[in-house]
Amino acid sequence: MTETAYTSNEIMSIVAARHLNNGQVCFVGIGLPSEAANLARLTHAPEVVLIYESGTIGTRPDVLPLSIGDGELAERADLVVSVPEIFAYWLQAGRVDVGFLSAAQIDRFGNLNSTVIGDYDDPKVRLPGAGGAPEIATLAGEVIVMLRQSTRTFVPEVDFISSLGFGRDGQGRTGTSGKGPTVVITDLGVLKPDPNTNELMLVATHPGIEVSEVEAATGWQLGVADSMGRTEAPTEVELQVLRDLKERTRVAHGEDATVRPAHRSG
Amino acid sequence: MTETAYTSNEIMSIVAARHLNNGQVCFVGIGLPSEAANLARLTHAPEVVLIYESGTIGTRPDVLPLSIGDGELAERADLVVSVPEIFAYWLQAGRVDVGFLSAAQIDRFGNLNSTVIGDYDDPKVRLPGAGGAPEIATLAGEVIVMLRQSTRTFVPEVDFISSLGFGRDGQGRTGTSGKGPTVVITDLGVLKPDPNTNELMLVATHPGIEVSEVEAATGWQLGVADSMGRTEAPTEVELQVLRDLKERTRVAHGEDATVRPAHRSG
Amino acid sequence: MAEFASLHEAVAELVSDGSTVAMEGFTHLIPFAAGHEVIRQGKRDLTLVRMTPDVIYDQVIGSGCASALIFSWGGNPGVGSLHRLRDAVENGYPAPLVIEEHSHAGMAARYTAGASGLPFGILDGYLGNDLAERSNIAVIESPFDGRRVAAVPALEPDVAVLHAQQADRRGNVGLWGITGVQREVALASSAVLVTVEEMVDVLEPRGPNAAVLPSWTVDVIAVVPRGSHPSYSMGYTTRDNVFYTRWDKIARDRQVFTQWMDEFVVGASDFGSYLAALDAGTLTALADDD
Amino acid sequence: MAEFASLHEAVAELVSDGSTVAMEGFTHLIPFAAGHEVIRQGKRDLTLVRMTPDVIYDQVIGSGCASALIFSWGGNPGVGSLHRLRDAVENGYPAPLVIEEHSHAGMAARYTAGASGLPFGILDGYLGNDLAERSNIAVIESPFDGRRVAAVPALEPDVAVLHAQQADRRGNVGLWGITGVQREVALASSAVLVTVEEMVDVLEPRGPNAAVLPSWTVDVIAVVPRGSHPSYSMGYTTRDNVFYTRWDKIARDRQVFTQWMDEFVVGASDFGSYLAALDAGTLTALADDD
Repeated sequence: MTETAYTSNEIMSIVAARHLNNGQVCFVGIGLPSEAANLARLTHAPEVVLIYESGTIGTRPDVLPLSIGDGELAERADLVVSVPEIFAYWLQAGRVDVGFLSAAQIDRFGNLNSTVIGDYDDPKVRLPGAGGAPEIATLAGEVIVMLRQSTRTFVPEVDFISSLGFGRDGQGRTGTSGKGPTVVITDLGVLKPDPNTNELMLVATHPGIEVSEVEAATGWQLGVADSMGRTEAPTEVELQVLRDLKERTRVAHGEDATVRPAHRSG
Repeated sequence: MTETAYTSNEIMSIVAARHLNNGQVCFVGIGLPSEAANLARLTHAPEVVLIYESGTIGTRPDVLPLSIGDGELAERADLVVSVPEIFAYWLQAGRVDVGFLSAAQIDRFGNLNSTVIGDYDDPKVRLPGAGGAPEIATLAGEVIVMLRQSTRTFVPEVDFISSLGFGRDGQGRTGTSGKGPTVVITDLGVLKPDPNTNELMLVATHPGIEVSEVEAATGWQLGVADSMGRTEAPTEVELQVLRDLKERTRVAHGEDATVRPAHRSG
Repeated sequence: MAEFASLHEAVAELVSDGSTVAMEGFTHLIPFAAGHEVIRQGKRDLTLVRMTPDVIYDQVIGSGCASALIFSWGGNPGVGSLHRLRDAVENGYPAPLVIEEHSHAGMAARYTAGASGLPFGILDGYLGNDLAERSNIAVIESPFDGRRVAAVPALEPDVAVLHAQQADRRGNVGLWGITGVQREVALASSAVLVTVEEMVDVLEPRGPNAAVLPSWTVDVIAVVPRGSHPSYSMGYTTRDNVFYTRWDKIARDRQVFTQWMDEFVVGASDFGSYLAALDAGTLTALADDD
Repeated sequence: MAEFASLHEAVAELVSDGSTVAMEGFTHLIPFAAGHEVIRQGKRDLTLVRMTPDVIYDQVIGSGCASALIFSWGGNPGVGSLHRLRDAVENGYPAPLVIEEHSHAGMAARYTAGASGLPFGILDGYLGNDLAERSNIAVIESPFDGRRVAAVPALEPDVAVLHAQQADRRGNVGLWGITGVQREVALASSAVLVTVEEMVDVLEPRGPNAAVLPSWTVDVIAVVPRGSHPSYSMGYTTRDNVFYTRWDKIARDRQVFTQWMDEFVVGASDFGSYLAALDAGTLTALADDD
């Protein structure tokens, strides 16, 4: 292909970034969501307002934070508030347009599990827990989910609903003010809820990815949209801005640059 | 008499100040309560913590504030917080030992009226309203009331209970965490609730004041304690510190010094 | 994002007849200039909201702009009564005023619920007094230990009207010192109008308790230096205690009040005339003349 | 008024076996030195509380000091799992750990209720997920419009353990930057222990969101420079991201963990030994050696 080569993480971040509009208020999680949201801010959405649950509002980090509470986020924020306030005055009051979430598992109705694999009282894997996601999932105007796709992560029904998608029957959003997961972005393609059943279905594949590959990486019989889309390949600008951001981050945090080599030689 | 002459306002402030102990946390109103609380801080109680409802905590004003939100209070405070916080985190949480209140009327059970004289819907005099007092009255560890005594201000039953004393029957403090008005300081003497009935009774008169004068200035048949006390006359130090404070205030606010004369000549 | 406009445009755009308007400020940063503009534009039938209605609401009520008042303490701080407010409540002059009153703690809880998107707030309050039966208060029990607390409905004004020290060029508003319930009011209201002392490149608080209202939470900003007179803007102006004393005399008499309002507010083109009279020493001349 | 003491004395005085202890911090100002002292003094049967248990709770739990954990997210920020926490929950090693988990919003509301002296807090939360049935959540209806909200019980720890940037000589504590729920925890707890980077004559915040805990709300202060390592204290230290990465390897293996704890915490006289190893580059040598 003629496009520049890119990694699967890169296309996830780039596609997710494209879903964020200029001027929107976005509640951001650490990791890929943070990467995608800042990529959007550095490309087509300079006036996007990024909120992190540590209480930083309107932050413009020059490098990606490693933790949700990095000093970088506070120093470059329009304001910093307490954690009770970020949830009560900002998220709960309906001021967040888009919530960016990830999880360990998602099911066909977009429910997210970040709590436990297996039985709650006798877990196979104890995961970190729900954190801020349960209320982002119900209170943000809409939710964008980012998750690498495999039959381990895309399961028919999650062991534990940490954060509500559309509930166990697809019709479980009574009483919530937000629309829930309107789009799920993976390393293979893009899924959206069926307008009637709310079951996630494939609406687009990334360049070079076949529908059959996505089906094989999904733990349920994946529905496919009538008019399947094709993700536009990353542009040079998108890739350059993303890679510059990650390089700045690498240098700033010093981890790979100075520590890993020492470690490897140790 | 051999003591220095003093005004009735001065002895009210001085006696009230004596009731505040060093290290106590005191929620202060404007006017005489503020004067008394700061006098205590400048004499025997240097570590008293003064809180004003405008959100200033641990303030040490050099001159008396004219309004509850004077800049002086903010500039000389240990911290300044929002008004919702001062009521929720500080008063409601039980952090205030003493509330200093005044009112337009008090009744024999220590209930305070600062809302209306006459019928609520067709008032003879519409007063400013309750402000912060209702919750100070129920949540402060105890309440000190300061009020000039007359049959107009000391009434059998207030027209409107703005702030709870002991209720209309003297037994109305169920569910409140504070003790209510433990002492009422007037220009004539000191009243305290009867331990059984909670009816205010005279426990001390100020120098030169006869019991009969206090009775005549009270709108109900005033009970008198078995062992009547006599207020100790203001000391030279108390008077000097109070007068210095008021002189600094007069000069700082400029009102009397520069404006009144111009007004009189105008 | 906030837009910058003249105060005339700002008030015309955001305040309508019948609006519920909260001009807040806890003796500090009181939006007098904006209140004058509301009077000048002859708004009617307003429901005024404020914890501590003071001289600006005396002026608005006395000018016949309001039909209702939701409040917890209404007076001239450090001086005494608000005579125009009293005249409205006691005599229905110039128009009847429906009042709904609370304690400060109750009003703060109502604004906080509004800012939080909750239908109600809870507090340990309204115990044993006569306010509860005059207001919309409920008692609810803790589902955990049965302890009873008061519930108050969220307060969500149509328009918050505030004065602050600074706005940056992107429209972020900076305020500090005693900030009262201003942040809660701004976040509880459908629209937010802010007058500021100064536009700056970077917000630079010069006192404690610094707060920021991000640009996207504010609708219109008007730069109005000294716009909080006779109250003060910490770091810019000091409180004009003399004015508050003189106001008592101006407001006490219906005719003197009307004459003063006509001269300095209604008949003025903007807040500049008021400041000119202030600087010339003629603003309170009516109070000197008797 | 707060008293100043050594960290050893502070922990001995305030933390008892069986205490409910909240060592808070939202990736910033995490009280590592105080946590080490708790381990060093061999406290047992603690109920640990924290929104975001991270490496310090991994150390406390792995050392067998805790029997319960109340939390909303437990991980190594930016790295992955807390292996000692997982070993306790999944395998009961070194001791079973009873967990009670919430969402962040729920924990924040619980602390806020505690700081406010209310029996419970309310939030629009816990909708449609499986957390509600695992926690002590109730649903109540608005007495005004019938809207349903979640209620959570107040959280009132026995001891709040915090790290802050500064204390003045009167014992007022100053912190800034990301302050998380630290003020609420301090005000909700029966006792408050604070370690600080520095004692100063006058509190001087060097960043946004400055807060003060007045001396009379704090019990004991210990001056422990760099006491938040490997987290950071804005204006004093930066986050040691390398340590967090290395911790993953140390904590993954029971034996390596125990060896590390013995060398740098349990067998050390105080936090100074730990800092000396840090400066000498030997603190994470165990993670380099394989």
